[in-house]
Amino acid sequence: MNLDVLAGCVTTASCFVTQVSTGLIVGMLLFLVASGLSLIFGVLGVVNFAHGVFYMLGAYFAFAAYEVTGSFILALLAGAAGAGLLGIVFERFFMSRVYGRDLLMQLLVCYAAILICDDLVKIVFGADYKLMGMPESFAAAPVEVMGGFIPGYYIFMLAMALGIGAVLWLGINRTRLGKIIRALAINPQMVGALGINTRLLYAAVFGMGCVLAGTAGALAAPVRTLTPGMGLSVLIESFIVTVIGGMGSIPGALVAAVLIGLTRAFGAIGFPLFTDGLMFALMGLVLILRPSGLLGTRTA
Amino acid sequence: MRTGLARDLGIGLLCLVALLALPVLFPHPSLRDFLIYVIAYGLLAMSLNLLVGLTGLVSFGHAAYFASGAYVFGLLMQGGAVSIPVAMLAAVGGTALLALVIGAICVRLKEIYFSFITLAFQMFIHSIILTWVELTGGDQGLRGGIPRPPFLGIDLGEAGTLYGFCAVVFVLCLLVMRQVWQSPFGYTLRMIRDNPARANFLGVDVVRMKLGVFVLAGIMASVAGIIMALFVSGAFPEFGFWTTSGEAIFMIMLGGTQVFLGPVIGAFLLQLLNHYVTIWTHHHGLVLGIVILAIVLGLRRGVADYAAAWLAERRAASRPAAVPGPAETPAPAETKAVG
Amino acid sequence: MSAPPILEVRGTDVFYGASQILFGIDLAVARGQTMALLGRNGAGKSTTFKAIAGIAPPRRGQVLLSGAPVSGRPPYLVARAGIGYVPEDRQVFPEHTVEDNLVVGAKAGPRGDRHWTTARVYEVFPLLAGMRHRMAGRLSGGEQQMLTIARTLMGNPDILLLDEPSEGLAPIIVRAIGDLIRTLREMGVTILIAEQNMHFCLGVATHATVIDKGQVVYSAGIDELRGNDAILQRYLAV
Amino acid sequence: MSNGANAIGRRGLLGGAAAGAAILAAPRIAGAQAKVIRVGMPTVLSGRVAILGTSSRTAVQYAFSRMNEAGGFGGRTLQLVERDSKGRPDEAAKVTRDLINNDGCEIIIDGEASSGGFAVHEVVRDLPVLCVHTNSETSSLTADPKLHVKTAFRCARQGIHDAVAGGVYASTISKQRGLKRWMTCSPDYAYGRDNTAEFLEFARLYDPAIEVVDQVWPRLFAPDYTENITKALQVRPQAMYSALWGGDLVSFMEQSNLYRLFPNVALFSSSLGDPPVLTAIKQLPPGLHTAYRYNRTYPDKPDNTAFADGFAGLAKHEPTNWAWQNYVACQFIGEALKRTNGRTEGAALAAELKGMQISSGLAVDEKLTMRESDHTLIGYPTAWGRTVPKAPFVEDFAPIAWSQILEMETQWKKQKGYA
Repeated sequence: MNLDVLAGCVTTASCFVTQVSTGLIVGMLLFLVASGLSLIFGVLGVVNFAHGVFYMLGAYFAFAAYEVTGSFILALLAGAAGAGLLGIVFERFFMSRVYGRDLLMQLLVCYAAILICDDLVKIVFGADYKLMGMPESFAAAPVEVMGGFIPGYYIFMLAMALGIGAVLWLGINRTRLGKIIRALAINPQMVGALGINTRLLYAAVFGMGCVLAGTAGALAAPVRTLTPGMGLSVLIESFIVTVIGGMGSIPGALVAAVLIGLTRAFGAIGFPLFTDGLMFALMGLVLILRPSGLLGTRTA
Repeated sequence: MRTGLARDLGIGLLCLVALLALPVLFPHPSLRDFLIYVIAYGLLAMSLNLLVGLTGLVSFGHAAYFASGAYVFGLLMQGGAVSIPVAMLAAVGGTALLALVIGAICVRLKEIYFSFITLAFQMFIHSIILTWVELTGGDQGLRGGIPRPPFLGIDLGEAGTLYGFCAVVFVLCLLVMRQVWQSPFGYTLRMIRDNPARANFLGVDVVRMKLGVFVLAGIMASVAGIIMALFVSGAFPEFGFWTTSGEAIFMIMLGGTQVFLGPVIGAFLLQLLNHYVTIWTHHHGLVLGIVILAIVLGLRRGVADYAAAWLAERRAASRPAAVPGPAETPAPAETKAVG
Repeated sequence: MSAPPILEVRGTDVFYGASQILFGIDLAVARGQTMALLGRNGAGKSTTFKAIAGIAPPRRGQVLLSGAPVSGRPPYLVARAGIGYVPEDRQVFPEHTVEDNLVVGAKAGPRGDRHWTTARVYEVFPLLAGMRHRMAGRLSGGEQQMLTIARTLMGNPDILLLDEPSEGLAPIIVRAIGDLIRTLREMGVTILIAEQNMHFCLGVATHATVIDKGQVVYSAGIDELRGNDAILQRYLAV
Repeated sequence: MSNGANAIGRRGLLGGAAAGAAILAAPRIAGAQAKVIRVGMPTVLSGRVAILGTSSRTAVQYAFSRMNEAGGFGGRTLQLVERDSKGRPDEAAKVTRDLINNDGCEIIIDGEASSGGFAVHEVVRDLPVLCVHTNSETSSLTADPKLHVKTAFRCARQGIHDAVAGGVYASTISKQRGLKRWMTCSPDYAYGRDNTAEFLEFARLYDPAIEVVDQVWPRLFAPDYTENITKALQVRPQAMYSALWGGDLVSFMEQSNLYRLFPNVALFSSSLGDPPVLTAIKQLPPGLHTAYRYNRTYPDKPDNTAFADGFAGLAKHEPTNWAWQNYVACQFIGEALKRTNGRTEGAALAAELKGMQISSGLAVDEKLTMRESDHTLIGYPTAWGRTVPKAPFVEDFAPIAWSQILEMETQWKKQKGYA
């Protein structure tokens, strides 16, 4: 514990700005993955244990597209779209067959997907480390804000994540499709009786969740190493975020992701032994005190 | 005393004789190695199935007790102060206490939340093992081997004796679990699984029953961990990682959750599969994944459950020609007892 | 009655697992009619509706909409063909506002027509207009019933299926629902109502079909039923 | 492998569970009389560190093919049988036992990372074939006499050697440039903590002015290091030591680049010098200090370049640190087999390997030595160099004298109670 240093940081503009931005950077990518996980759970009622796979696929698709085209925009799109399409395929051919069956079946189907995709990625891309790289403009010197430093690429990444989060929020709350999706989460049979193709919608929502994971993977590809199996640690972290925020709640995912990000950023200053164990302890605590999470509505 | 007890004891004895005879008939060390693996993981899977198949509690964190058994036992033996049976008892007792504390918190949660919190506890224990390097050796595990001093004239340093010892412990544990499986307690657990509201209405203390089976499952898992630690002469953090829990889940799924010995069959099949797939290809993830999909989406249940259902169907079709199976005759009562 | 009926059910058998619930149900609703499907609790009214809506597909027999078969299609396609099914228990989306409930139900009718808009709904259901921003879960039972009817109308169906619309509501609310159904009838909406509450039906329906133990036992105009004490006594326990 | 598979196939017809188990007992073509010497290799071929296993495997295959082309040993040739342990120590133990008992492997090259290495070590204690650990850098594996196994050797760099070399090199630089305020950033697990502690111990031994102002411990395999990097921005150390390695180090470097951390802080890295890491980083800042892991230009000998070319031809990437360690292990095994004329008994091979010296392109001087006292490799390159943005990525290798390393190692062993 080093509370003096922590207090010193919070009261110094440069340190405060840098660490807050750090928390947001760590948190926002986590949010993108976790929101997809939460969306799928909220609407379909299944836990996509294979979510990390789509993060990994997004990263590798973006990497491949960047190698071929050299266009950063195309790389992002390829990552998002590739993960989304494979998500839909996975939902239609595999996940949809275990809806309503017990949890074990869903878990095993996802486990199989992880095993298969990790191996396929190793076969196609090799086992060595990869990085996507980024355009020169992003790699410029970090921007100075009130004495604190924020790298250009992270500003872009934050803007993207916030933008996607806003679009997601507006889409779900303000558009007709979003209203239908929220209704689907609550009463799918009624939605079907109103003339809406629920199967198609399930696939679309699952695909959308995977697009979010894939986008996070693509955004991470320039700064995080690509290896087969890279989805695992992200899955575990976003899983913690989802549980803390409330399974099915996208605002909850945002709050929890930023909370974890800020805790890590300021924890690094004040109590540097904040480790995984504490994250799991926090998750356990939330589950004990409020199983539905900070902002969740479903009761346990 | 239960009426089927004599039959169970008989079958148990037969199993033990078969297990002990196999390495004599095929005297090759790798068969013994293989069977010890089936024993250790089979026991882990069987203990998990007390929660999953019998009580309907899907635990994602069962490997924590496997690891706890292995580590407590290994540490005590490395300490050098106690003999193997004492260390075993202490490891089992310590794990029971751990399971009691964790279980008291977990069993209050339902469905997916139960799964999550068991997972959280397991990961917490896993990170303690990783972090407490002075005690556990961290990521490198308990190093330097686990001594196996002779006790009561039994020398577990000798591979054949070790195998025999594991086989006896295994069959004893199976008999204990069989008792639970067929006891009134077992039927209460089935009722909790199928209709918790009804159980509550009938005055069953659901939380207490769940806690009881949780601790029992933890105890059995710790015995599996001890066998593993004895065999590999070490304990490793991976014993308590979620992948170990995942494998145990896969074993019971592969074998079947409703036939008593299903999980052992699953453990056997998975070990066999792993063994050959690892030999034939380096893309074992690909192969294993496809096998999982084939079983989950094709058979839609474990092999033993599938066979049991098929047998029952066939028997129903040709009722006069009822041929009782020699060993594994799944009682119809075992499949979804209480509607 | 030369044009085919809007809705026709022909010789329909429905099973739940191994047990048969409906035995050769025949039913026809012509344009503009308000048909009451009467019967005791467990007679098979809800199952008939579910068979029509595609939720419990018939093992034998057919459901025809304006002469074209719709049975065998998934529920959403049955709805798109023009059958507006309002299930029992008033299944509003509780965390949506009243208006959002309507928006979820909005779609063009089978011929691309959009007679029903939120504006029109609010005209017909002035009560809902005043609470359009309220959460549907906060409405009273009667208000929720009106909302589910309005929401289904937003899909511009050719026929409205109301399953037990008066169930569990206070008499004064039931009367309001009755008024609403009469209003809709006067507007030319074809309606099929399943009810146990015979008095309610006698007040709103133009025709009636009585079922018992999964079979049609009587079918006639409403006035004729009103005069048939034997049927009323025997099947409807008045 | 096809012979064995057929044998399995025939017996597999027996069917049934018992028979299914029985086929496991089918022994491979038994030991001494067979023409082929099977060499078993448990290693990690899947998951995040798969490159450890794949590059180790390729190096062994390359070495074996060269030795077999050269005529083999007493009429016998070498064949590699590698198995994936998935990075699990218990699986490593099982796979090793299988390789020996079932596949008839007469020699084990242990390509496991540290925890798996200890598990294999215990198996070899039970089943005394020759075992050469090629990837475990944890000093205690061979340094701790309690762990000694008669037929086990280590042909890999070792933590304590690296620590001394790093301390000598870092203290030289720190004295030159007045680098007093140090920070560390290493992965939070046994190797990361031990390695960092040992490095600091020796650096401060040679330059007592070094002061550690902060230490951060990111999780092993963490995807993101931003909070550690911005912590460094706040702490403003003059120098940083990091034991991060592999993919983690690639992420850490690229994320640090965004903050322009390393023009301002002198980085001393234990593992940056590994070619796959160097090539993966898109913008390698110049002037970073790194320990030698492997480089085709150092030691500057034709044999080394030939190895780099031969390996890269098979693997399609530059050799890793693991690659040279395995390649050298094969050279040692080959020499031992030459001396026993193809006999593979563990004790016989161990007797030859004890104290064996071979000339190798990877030796920092003329010869590599398998030290007799503790069965471990010495005489390998323990240099430090500085990064440059383009291939060969690291230049100006400054060798640290083995005499100095050995002297400090002796003291360290006494301190630890190992000697």
